[in-house]
Amino acid sequence: SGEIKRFLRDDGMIKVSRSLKELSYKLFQAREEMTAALGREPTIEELSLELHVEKEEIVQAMEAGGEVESIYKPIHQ
Amino acid sequence: MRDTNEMEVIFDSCSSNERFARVAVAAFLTQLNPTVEEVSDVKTAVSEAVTNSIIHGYDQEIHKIRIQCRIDQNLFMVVVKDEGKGIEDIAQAMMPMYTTRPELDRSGMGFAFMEAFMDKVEVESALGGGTTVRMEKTIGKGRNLWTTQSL
Amino acid sequence: MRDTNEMEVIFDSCSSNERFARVAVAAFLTQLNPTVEEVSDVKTAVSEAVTNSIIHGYDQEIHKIRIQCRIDQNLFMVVVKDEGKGIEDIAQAMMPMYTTRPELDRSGMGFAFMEAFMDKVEVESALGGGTTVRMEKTIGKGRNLWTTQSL
Ligand SMILES: Nc1ncnc2c1ncn2[C@@H]1O[C@H](COP(=O)(O)OP(=O)(O)O)[C@@H](O)[C@H]1O
Ligand SMILES: Nc1ncnc2c1ncn2[C@@H]1O[C@H](COP(=O)(O)OP(=O)(O)O)[C@@H](O)[C@H]1O
Ligand SMILES: [Mg+2]
Ligand SMILES: [Mg+2]
Repeated sequence: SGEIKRFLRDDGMIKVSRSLKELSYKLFQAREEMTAALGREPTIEELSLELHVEKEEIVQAMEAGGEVESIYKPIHQ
Repeated sequence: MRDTNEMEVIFDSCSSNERFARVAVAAFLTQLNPTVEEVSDVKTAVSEAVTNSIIHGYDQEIHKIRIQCRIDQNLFMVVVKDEGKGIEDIAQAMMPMYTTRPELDRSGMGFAFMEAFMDKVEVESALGGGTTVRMEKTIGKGRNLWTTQSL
Repeated sequence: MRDTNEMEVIFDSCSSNERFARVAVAAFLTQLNPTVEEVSDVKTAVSEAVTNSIIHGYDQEIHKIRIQCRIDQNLFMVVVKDEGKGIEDIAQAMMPMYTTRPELDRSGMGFAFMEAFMDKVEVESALGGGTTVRMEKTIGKGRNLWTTQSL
């Protein structure tokens, strides 16, 4: 049980800044895919349904996205 | 960054603002570079306090709820305040499983959650005089420990 | 949901709160189901106004900035207020490229951005009497069109 506890503890150690950056990358991809599929910009609600994340959390992730975009851009180009 | 920082948010007591309030508090808390777990603890505690103001304090009428946050070094303080009907017996209200609204499917666990997820919870209230819930949590406790372990 | 909703947030004028202010406003705005682009437009405009209060209004001293948001149907209104030194000539200040702080690498494009990204921008200010920037944006313009298209 000591092992399990430590495992849970480690899991809890993920920084929120990192998890928001990960979400912002998913958001970036989902937005591109949905824009292509719909022929228009998706709304925040549509993105929230697609990613199973609250709308408010999506805007929080957008804020964390600045650096992510520059990190991932080269892969996309 | 400065060692202290303050914000205050005031909003209508409708349930659609609950998520907004949680995220506003979480966004402010981000400055302390918390873990996912710490943020979700604070969000849960704030959610419970805000729900109480909406449902019990204001009986679901629309009035104002005020949240004050203060950061002092790595201590996070949050106060949730309503000017609703107040609590007659605070000690009783804070007992796990105690609820005055079982018909609304309340579990009576709101204060118990706040106490579980925060380091300190203080309630100030008077019948007819509104309710103030003050909570504190130190962010990054034991982080040095973890660092030492992983070396 | 109700047709109207209001919130207000008051915070220290330090630049680390700029992000927080943007997220708080954006989180409130999500009730109108905006697109990512509409959210970024509003965030940019709010950012510019808040930066102005921090840099020009308060000369980077720490005082309070107040943001009020109101939703009425699909109209989003946001007011950014400081009690700083104020603007002598508002018309001149709002001209693109006009800045009183070129030494701080200011581009003089803040008001121009606000006007580009919002439907309406109004500035009220007096020397020594603080500055109030009122902005409006209708969210979901032309969205009926989309619905019709996808049918
Ligand atoms: N803000 C408040 N205003 C008035 N009464 C409150 C408030 N918060 C809590 N209470 C009272 O305390 C009781 C216990 O609260 P809580 O532990 O959150 O359980 P629950 O919300 O499920 O009833 C509530 O049933 C209510 O009677
Ligand atoms: N809140 C404010 N308080 C005082 N002066 C302001 C404020 N906002 C804008 N100003 C004045 O208006 C000018 C133009 O603002 P802006 O278009 O944002 O350009 P910039 O910030 O790059 O100077 C500023 O240089 C400043 O003189
Ligand atoms: Mg409760
Ligand atoms: Mg500017």
